[in-house]
Amino acid sequence: MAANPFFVNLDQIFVLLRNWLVGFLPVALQPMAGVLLGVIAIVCVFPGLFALTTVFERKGLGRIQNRIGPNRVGPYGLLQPVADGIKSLTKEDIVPLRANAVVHFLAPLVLVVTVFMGFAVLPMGRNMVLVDMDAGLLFFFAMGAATELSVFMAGWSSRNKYSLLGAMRAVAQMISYEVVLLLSSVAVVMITGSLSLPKIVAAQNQYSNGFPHWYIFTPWGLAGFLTYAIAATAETNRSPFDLPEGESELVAGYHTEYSGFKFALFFLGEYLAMFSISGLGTTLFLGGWSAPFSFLTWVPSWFWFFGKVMLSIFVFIWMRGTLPRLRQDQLMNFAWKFVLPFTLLNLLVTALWRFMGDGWQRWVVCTVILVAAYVVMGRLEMRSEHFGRRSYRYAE
Amino acid sequence: MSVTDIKTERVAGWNRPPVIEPDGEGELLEVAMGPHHPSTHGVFRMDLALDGERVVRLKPVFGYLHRNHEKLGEGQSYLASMPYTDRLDYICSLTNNWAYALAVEKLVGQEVPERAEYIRVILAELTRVQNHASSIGFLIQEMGASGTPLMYAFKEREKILDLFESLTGSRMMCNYMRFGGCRVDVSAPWLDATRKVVAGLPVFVDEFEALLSSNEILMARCQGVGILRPELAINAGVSGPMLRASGVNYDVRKVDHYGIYDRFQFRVPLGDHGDIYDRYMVRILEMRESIKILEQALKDLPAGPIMDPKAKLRGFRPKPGEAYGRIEAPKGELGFYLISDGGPNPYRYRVRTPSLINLTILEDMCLGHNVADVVLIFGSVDIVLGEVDR
Amino acid sequence: MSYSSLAAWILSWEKWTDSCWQLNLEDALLGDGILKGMAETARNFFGSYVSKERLTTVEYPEQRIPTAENARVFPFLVYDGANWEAGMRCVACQICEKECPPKCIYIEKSADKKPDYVGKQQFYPTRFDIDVSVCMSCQICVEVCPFEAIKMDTQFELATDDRFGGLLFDRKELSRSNEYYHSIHPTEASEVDARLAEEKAKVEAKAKAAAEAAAAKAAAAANPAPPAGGGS
Amino acid sequence: MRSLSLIFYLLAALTLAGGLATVLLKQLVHCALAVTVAFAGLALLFLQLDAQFAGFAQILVYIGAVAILIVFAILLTRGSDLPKDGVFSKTWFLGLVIAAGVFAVLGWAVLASVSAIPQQNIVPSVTVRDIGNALVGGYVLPLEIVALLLTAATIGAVIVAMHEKERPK
Repeated sequence: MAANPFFVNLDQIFVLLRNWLVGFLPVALQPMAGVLLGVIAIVCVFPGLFALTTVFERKGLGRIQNRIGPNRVGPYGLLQPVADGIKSLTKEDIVPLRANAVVHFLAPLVLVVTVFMGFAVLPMGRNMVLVDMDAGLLFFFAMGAATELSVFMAGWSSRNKYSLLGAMRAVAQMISYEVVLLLSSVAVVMITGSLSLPKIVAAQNQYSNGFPHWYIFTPWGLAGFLTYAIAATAETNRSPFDLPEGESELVAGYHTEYSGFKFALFFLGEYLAMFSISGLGTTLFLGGWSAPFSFLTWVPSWFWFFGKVMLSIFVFIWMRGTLPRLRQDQLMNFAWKFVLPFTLLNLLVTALWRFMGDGWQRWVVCTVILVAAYVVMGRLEMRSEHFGRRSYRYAE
Repeated sequence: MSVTDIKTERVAGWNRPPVIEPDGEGELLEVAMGPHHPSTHGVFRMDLALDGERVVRLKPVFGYLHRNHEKLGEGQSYLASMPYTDRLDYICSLTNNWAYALAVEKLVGQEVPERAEYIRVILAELTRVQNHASSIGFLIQEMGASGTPLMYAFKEREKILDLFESLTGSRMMCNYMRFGGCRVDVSAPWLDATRKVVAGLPVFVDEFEALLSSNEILMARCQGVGILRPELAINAGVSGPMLRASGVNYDVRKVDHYGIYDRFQFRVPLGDHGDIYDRYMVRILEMRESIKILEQALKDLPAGPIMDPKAKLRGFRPKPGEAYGRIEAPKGELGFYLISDGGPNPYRYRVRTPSLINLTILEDMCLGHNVADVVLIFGSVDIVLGEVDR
Repeated sequence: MSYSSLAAWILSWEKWTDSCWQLNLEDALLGDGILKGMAETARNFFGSYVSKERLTTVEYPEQRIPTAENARVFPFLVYDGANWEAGMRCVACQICEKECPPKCIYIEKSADKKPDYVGKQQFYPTRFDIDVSVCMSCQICVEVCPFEAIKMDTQFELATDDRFGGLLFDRKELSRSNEYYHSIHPTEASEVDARLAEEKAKVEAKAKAAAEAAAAKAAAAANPAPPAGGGS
Repeated sequence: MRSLSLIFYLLAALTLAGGLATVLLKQLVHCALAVTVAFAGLALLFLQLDAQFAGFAQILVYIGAVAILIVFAILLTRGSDLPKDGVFSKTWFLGLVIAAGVFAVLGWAVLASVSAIPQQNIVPSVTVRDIGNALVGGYVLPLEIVALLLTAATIGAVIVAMHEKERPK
């Protein structure tokens, strides 16, 4: 079925479209124009996705809370983001009197630009990667690191205690969890032997008995995926790690003093970060654009990529609908005392997996080590943080 | 910031957070939380002195919602104060009605028919369930749960409020009880609807608990935070679920035997630690006990009049004297103290509101904790500003 | 380290965790409570598409829940018959004005009298204003009214853009016919009507009895005299 | 290599501007942000030389960690307000001399090494894999020593930051 030319063309439709468009230009300009088209596509597609996600998030949260959610603007409320966009564009842009105007202005721009750059190395389909870099993963993390600076800039320049506290929290949290994020990804790099994301996807795009070789289906991959997911949630400031904007304590965190379009840019940046980090998680652990079963390989690869990204966004929304948030010190303790040691252990297990060769033994050994470590460390964590279930007595 | 002296006070079995004494006032960060802050439940201000994120000093400032409730009560007839009691704790107007009616009934020596007593119990326990549900919802909301538990609580509360509306005419400002009985009789369809709602309540509490009680984040946030020692609680006059979460067995329903609570089988849940989690759990368990009372009361509801035929609605002049009527309101002991000089208006009208008195130990519970915990501790006290400021 | 000291260390570990933190080891697996909560929200998420019981939202302007019969919003004045001025039950006794807790009622009594529903000559209000922006819907005016003249409306959509006079209703705006009262509070209104009819019957019976007695007396006193016209 | 010199000059100007701003700006946080610009310029220089790994590592470590660390240090010591008496040290002349000295040494070293390598226009292609092999191959001992040093530093930092346990009275 995969050989069917229609599906092959459908799979490659965006690549063909780009080549066709670029073909009108002189040869010297073609590589440049190709990249430019890719950039334009990314800059158009992901904000569009952002707009859709905001309305889906609100509707999803509504359903979780037994409400309907927005349904007034357009059919099923789908035009709600348009209304929101117009609203934020037409709102007054307020800069606090004592704010540092230049930094205050630059912060949202830096955030959005750096987050956009992360998309450059994500393979969104077969042959659909903007820049196939040798050190693509490193590039991604380098761009992620730069977003922290914008958060700090926003918090500091607003001259507001809540903003500053929010920014400090955000940066501390992002740095802590970035370590975990990196180390979880290193496990994949160890097995694949490459920092290039298309190669990582290619390594997972194989099937035995109809099932794919995704890394999440291995013990170390599952553990790595879980730690990655935890770190990604913290990195994107999503619930239950949304302390930087914990409205019950900090009003709105580092973007308290932002209004109008600048606030919209922050909002956009946060959602884009969510997309890009989900995209990276998909690429590393969920097989990127590869199909979940071998008989489904005729479905276009970009469909699988975006489907998986949206699925992880749904999990983000689901968690937000369920969980309360942690406290700052608990968050840090959790990062450094639980997630990080576990990730390091997972690295060792990954090495073990690599050197034990094929066979059932490595499955048993790695699973046992990870599960035992999880149970023991989980209990130690609960014990050291002094919490657990209780029983209650009654008076008649 | 250097903290010179960290004193840890340890009482056997109790883990009080260290009390920090700053060496210089100038190095502390002063934050005024409120009166316009998302998590102060209204217009309440906490002047915090922070060492980093740790609370060194907390000064509660209230009065922004002062409405002259007590003085108003002195200026008008006994009946005219009844609708104002609705506005004290606007989440549970029916228990406020009851406490006030109880005080006036004591003052004039009024009897209440049995059916009216049953109706009062049913309404008060429904009020307790909806108050506890929504107060837990608010607490978890302040923990940052984007409204899900709150919405579940409100969905259930809506059902109870619908019952209130179809009986008393208003969802929140019920103004239902009268001296010597109740205003309107319950109808058979109303009782059927109530039985249906009560039958659904255990399911709701189970769902609520499945969502929250064993959640690790909630446990980590709530356990060991905002500990209130029983000695301090008793000394400060704290009452209600707050006091029982600290392990003190004191429930006005059991102690005072007001109304007909003697006839019902129910237990009083007690906490052992006095922290936020205990307050949360005591509320959950009290909801379950309230459901038991409701089932019994709905089964045994007798026929008969709902108003004492001798009762006067207006124009009565109680003999000079005083009366204190108190009940176990959802938030604690609610008391109305009335002095009559023989005139048509009370000479003195005083309300002992649980919200205000439970709030007095806020600083003791918050010292040494983070700002984030202050918000939670404040939420776990379960106050309504209408009652605090009166 | 000998075994006994190891055992002692383990025991002290148990003691070290404060005795008030009872920790049941069989359920202490990090994360199961979170998963339970996630399952609960997932159940609600899918349930809200399936069951009406879960999705209780009423989309207000288009959909409405039926008003409860006992519902009360703001007071209105009842009149009998077709003419609101002639049929108004209010006799300007001013009890409601006195009892109103927020004092939102203002009444001016008339100088002349008009017949009320039983035909008795009564005063009537030349002015009856309720400031609905002050009214707190407590229904005390209804309870204290001896003449069943003031009742609670269920109309709640009263928003106005006139801040100063828009919610100050005079007696014309407050008047509603008895039929309207029947339409919003059928049970209560029938009870009231029955009571009023009984009262009226009683008054009429009394008047009739008085008239008869007077007539009989007159007849007895002066048999040949011409019959009296009115008798009352 | 020579044909890329325009981009090189632009990047060099950016880096230098960042460095100068770091030294000359009055507001301390502005200085920290300016040093970030300098770091970014340096990273771009690496990238321009096709040294992807070094360039990205520069961004990741210097912008993502070092700059944030500087910023944190400034904020935690409450130094973000403008000082009342001038921002320049009295010994600025000495600093200038030292800077000139360091520059002279570096310049001499660079010039000497330029004459040492053969003048060939070969871009050495170093992949990440090569770097990795070198690190765990020939340079494994230095790597381990650095790792040990950093571990010791981390433990030291933890001990410094740890709350002092209350001594039994």
